[in-house]
Amino acid sequence: MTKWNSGIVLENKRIRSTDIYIMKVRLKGDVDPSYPGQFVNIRCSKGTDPLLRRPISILRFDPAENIFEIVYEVRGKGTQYLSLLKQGEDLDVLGPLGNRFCLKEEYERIAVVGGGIGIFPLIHLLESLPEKVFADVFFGFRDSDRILWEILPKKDNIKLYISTDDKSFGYGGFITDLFKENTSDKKYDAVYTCGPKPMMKIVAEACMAKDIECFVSLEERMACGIGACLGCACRVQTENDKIGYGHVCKDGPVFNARKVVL
Amino acid sequence: MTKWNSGIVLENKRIRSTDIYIMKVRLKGDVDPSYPGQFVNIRCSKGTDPLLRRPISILRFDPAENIFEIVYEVRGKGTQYLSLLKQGEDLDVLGPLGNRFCLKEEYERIAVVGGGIGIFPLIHLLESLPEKVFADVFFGFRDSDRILWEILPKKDNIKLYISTDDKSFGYGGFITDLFKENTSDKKYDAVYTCGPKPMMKIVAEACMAKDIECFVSLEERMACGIGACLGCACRVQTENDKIGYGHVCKDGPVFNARKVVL
Amino acid sequence: MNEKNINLSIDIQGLKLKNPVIAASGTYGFGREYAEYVDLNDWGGISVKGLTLEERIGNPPPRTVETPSGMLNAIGLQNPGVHAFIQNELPFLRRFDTAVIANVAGNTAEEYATMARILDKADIDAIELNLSCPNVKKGCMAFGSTPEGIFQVVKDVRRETRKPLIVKLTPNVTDITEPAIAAQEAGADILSLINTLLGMVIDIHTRKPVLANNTGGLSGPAVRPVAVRMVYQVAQAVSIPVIGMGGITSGKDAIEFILAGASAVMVGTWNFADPACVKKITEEIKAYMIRYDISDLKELVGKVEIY
Amino acid sequence: MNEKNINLSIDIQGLKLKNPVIAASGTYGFGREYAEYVDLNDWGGISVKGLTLEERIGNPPPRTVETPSGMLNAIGLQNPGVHAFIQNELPFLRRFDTAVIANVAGNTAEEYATMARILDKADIDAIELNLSCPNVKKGCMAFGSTPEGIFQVVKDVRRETRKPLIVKLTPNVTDITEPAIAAQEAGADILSLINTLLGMVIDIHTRKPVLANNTGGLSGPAVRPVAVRMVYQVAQAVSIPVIGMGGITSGKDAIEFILAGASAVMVGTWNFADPACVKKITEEIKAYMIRYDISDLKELVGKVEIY
Ligand SMILES: Cc1cc2nc3c(=O)[nH]c(=O)nc-3n(C[C@H](O)[C@H](O)[C@H](O)COP(=O)(O)OP(=O)(O)OC[C@H]3O[C@@H](n4cnc5c(N)ncnc54)[C@H](O)[C@@H]3O)c2cc1C
Ligand SMILES: Cc1cc2nc3c(=O)[nH]c(=O)nc-3n(C[C@H](O)[C@H](O)[C@H](O)COP(=O)(O)OP(=O)(O)OC[C@H]3O[C@@H](n4cnc5c(N)ncnc54)[C@H](O)[C@@H]3O)c2cc1C
Ligand SMILES: Cc1cc2nc3c(=O)[nH]c(=O)nc-3n(C[C@H](O)[C@H](O)[C@H](O)COP(=O)(O)O)c2cc1C
Ligand SMILES: Cc1cc2nc3c(=O)[nH]c(=O)nc-3n(C[C@H](O)[C@H](O)[C@H](O)COP(=O)(O)O)c2cc1C
Ligand code: FES
Ligand code: FES
Repeated sequence: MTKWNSGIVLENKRIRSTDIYIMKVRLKGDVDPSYPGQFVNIRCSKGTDPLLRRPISILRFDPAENIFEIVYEVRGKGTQYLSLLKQGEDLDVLGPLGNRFCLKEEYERIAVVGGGIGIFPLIHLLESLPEKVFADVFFGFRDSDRILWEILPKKDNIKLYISTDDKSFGYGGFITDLFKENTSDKKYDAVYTCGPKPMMKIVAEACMAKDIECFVSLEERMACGIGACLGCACRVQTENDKIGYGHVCKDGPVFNARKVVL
Repeated sequence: MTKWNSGIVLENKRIRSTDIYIMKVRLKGDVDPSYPGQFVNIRCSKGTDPLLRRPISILRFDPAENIFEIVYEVRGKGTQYLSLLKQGEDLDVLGPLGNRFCLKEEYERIAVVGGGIGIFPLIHLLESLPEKVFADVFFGFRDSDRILWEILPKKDNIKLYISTDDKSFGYGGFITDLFKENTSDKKYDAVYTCGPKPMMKIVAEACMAKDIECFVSLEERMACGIGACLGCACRVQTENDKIGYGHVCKDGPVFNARKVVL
Repeated sequence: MNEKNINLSIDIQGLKLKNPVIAASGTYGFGREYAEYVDLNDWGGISVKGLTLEERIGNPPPRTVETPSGMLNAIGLQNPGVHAFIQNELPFLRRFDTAVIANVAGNTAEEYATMARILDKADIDAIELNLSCPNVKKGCMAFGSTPEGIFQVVKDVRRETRKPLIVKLTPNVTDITEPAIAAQEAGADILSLINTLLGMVIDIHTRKPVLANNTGGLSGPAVRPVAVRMVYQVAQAVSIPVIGMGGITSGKDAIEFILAGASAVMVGTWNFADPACVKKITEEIKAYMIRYDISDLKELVGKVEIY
Repeated sequence: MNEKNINLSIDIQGLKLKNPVIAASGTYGFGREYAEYVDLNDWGGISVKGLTLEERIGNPPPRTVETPSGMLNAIGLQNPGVHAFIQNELPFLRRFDTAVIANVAGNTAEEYATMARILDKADIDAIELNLSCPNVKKGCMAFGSTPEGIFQVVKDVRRETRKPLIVKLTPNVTDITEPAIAAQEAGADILSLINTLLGMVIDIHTRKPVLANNTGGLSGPAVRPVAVRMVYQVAQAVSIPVIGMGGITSGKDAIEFILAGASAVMVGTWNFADPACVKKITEEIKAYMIRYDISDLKELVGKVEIY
């Protein structure tokens, strides 16, 4: 079993009229499995511009078929390149990279809070949730068009709360407010969050105040994606309470909120 | 009527198993007509690599439909980008650029000598030849696979001589030898040549020895393609017999062989 | 804030620009070549191909080669000479509502001064001293690489002209602030930077340099980070205005230079990729100003907030 | 000529490389990170992440930003210190058949000398003095920018070690041959260049530099023409061997540097785009040698034919 290094695009389609795409890729060779929280680093050009790979979370992985899926929003040159790939084309992809969401055997009730492109790694987590674990899921979207019904998990043990920034669906306002309003009386075993930093910070602080384990999945600009360049530094608390740097691609992307400075 | 600046790809197909493609493009707007010898300068990326446009000869132009065609060989990044364009995609194209093959009213018998990718502008010339003009055409190809039967002109006033470098079809050897062997007794009104420089040099010298007008179509590395950067210099004879520089994109690509230093 | 209230114009030491986007010298010929593709009125200004006292035929070909996100050129200052420019090219350029900048290069300090004297009487808006062309054997970058050389040339030129005097700096130096300060002290009104970085490409099959001149000047997006850094350093070090350039392709890039300290920008190599870029760049600058409620571009100059 | 007869190995002043392709410092960690993706035995050598006497935590994030065909980095020499390297990282690297080069940076000439003394006793193949890191406040590039600074540091280090001593030069200078000659005179065995060009990127929305360090070092294909030019200039100016780098992505690029005068090459930024590039690069070099009937790579070093 080896690390992923190339695949073939099976499907690459735009989600309705959004700038969000879902891509399905079959990996070549006998590859390592992946786990919720991990990501891939994809080469997005045939030349030297863009030069660096682009990190994208793994949405799903099917070990039987060696197929993984990603969802991505077109932001700049790299993701535009991805959006133009056609079925049958090769994909140069490194993975699975990074650590995983830590879901302990004994957990029974968790919450998940995601915003924007931060929801994708969380969906991987939710889809692989054991039946006995109950999850309250809080997802914030910019507007109702961007609510990705196509990939939102529908399971009995999952309760979905949705907010939109423009008030076009569900709760109108910050997902963090919706989260706080609905959880003041609840005690989760753990809370998992991914999205804009200010959102994660609020979630993390709310959890720490109640002494709930909170796991944040960070983003940082990356060059290598495998821990070699030390480019993707994030501030962490070291043992002796000093500030040090962890690396999102290798030590993360998932960090215990207590150990990281948001 | 304006200069060309954008079009839509109508067709872009590989010629058999060669690395040569033929592309048909419909121009937007009410555009200037083009003439044999002219070329277009095409943007071959969405980003900054490759940075510069690529010059490609115009193979055909249909003024009624605003459609032009080009034939190109995939050599590097730029032409690879072109080869991946699909029907319906936009093409950023400047044209028509450069001067034209000079075909005087009184000409009755001409010869055309082309090698490799040099045959494409010559085909435009041959297709627009008046019926009364007879042409002996000498085209050299690397091998029989690359003989582009698909676009070779078949007309009563055109006689075709073909050579292949690997002797797999027609005359085995240099097209210049075939040219010399078959023309020692002939007196053309003009000879037109495009292809590798050594080939053009031999043709030009043979013509000048017999005092036949000879027109060469040159290639040079280009940046702007419109005469502004002065990048595409070629050595020319100035009036007082000194060496000066002409510019392939503006003063050319077609030069009278007597005026240019090959 | 709407399009109407936006002021893109700027007066830098008497050089009046209706917008801050100028065509960089050597990439825009004498404007004529582009007139079929672009409305020359869109430009804030046009800096013409580098002029010398006498006509120059330039370097032998090949003169250009593409590099990753950039290109090398070794044109070698091919131009018809300053007199022919005034006679044959200037009248055409003057038909348009755009500032005309005469870019000049000399073999000696005296030649620079002579050209300045001639141009002082011509109908141009500013003189740009090219003290930084890497592609000619004598003069030019030889002067431009030392603060002393710059000081001398600028001083001599200053005596000959009251036109706004732009001094263009080479980036091929250890500390860009030294020549900048020297130029300011010698009487320059404006600094422009960067000219090209000296580079070389070798053809592995012929085993010769691709350029017949062996080396050439690197320009285009590849150099932008170096240019932004130098514009920032120079703007911090001098009190005269700076014109920034090096790899600009968009309004975003232009604003990056303006925030770094440039009062105006020049666009060179990108014209080759997109001849119609000037309009897009000014539109993008406007859109940015509307978005952030900025009525006057001058409010942005040098406004980068350093960590 | 066939694959079997081709000699890619080279001994440069005692540094024995089985092939001329070396991982550039700072882009390959301590090799460990790439071991899952690449056979480390494929490398002629690996220059490890820049070491300092004591551990350093490096600069605050963001530390990298992409630029056209390049990137800026301001890692700030995060590393566990030279002792921890010898203890925890070196044994792993030593399992592979590849030369190990210790890249070091100091705040003072004394620190450089101390590290050299320590490393002289370690199981490494060469020491590379990083006199050119643009991303730390003290030392390093401050020394590297002047011939005098270089001379002093190299002289002090030379006394402490008999290992092959590589001095790495910064390209941010007016004349690259001056520091090169200074390093040679002070006793360097080998020169390596280029380190990164100082650059800056500004985020127009936050109006701050993207890097928390404000500036960073530009690397990648964008800088290649500048690097080739400098390698050529240095190879002409000194008699000791040169290791060339800056934007190498292929065997073609590597051969360009070798023709310019490099005895070996280093590959940095491209590892991020293509972790498996080392194998491709050596294969392409071999294919070139077969095509042109060259049995020994040394025949190509410096063989560019200037116009
Ligand atoms: C661990 C990780 C997982 C991610 N998962 C996903 C995902 O599942 N789906 C998805 O759509 N996006 C995801 N992203 C973000 C994605 O990597 C960026 O949107 C992408 O790199 C932008 O590339 P671009 O060339 O299209 O845009 P660019 O032109 O490079 O930039 C567009 C914008 O994105 C920002 N940006 C660029 N690179 C990064 C980066 N590495 N991290 C954060 N912001 C960046 C730039 O500052 C700029 O504002 C993830 C990022 C990380 C670090
Ligand atoms: C006036 C003119 C008309 C042309 N017409 C045609 C045509 O009809 N069909 C066709 O296939 N090709 C034509 N060419 C050649 C074509 O422009 C080059 O093949 C193309 O630019 C290569 O680009 P690339 O990115 O694919 O390759 P690159 O990676 O840029 O280079 C591949 C090879 O092509 C050479 N090359 C690059 N640019 C040029 C250039 N401007 N001129 C000559 N060689 C170059 C390089 O040295 C290299 O050896 C023409 C060139 C000119 C100047
Ligand atoms: C083909 C070419 C010719 C140039 N000629 C001149 C010149 O004559 N005088 C001058 O001052 N700068 C000249 N330059 C430099 C540009 O004006 C500009 O400083 C440089 O290209 C950086 O800007 P850019 O990256 O936008 O091109 C030339 C640049 C190019 C590409
Ligand atoms: C992320 C990063 C970190 C670097 N760290 C070091 C370092 O610690 N020591 C050093 O001498 N050079 C360092 N460099 C410079 C490289 O070794 C090399 O000189 C430069 O990147 C040019 O080569 P390239 O274009 O192939 O990357 C670093 C470069 C990068 C991109
Ligand atoms: S991206 Fe290189 S260490 Fe994380
Ligand atoms: S390519 Fe610019 S003048 Fe010909």
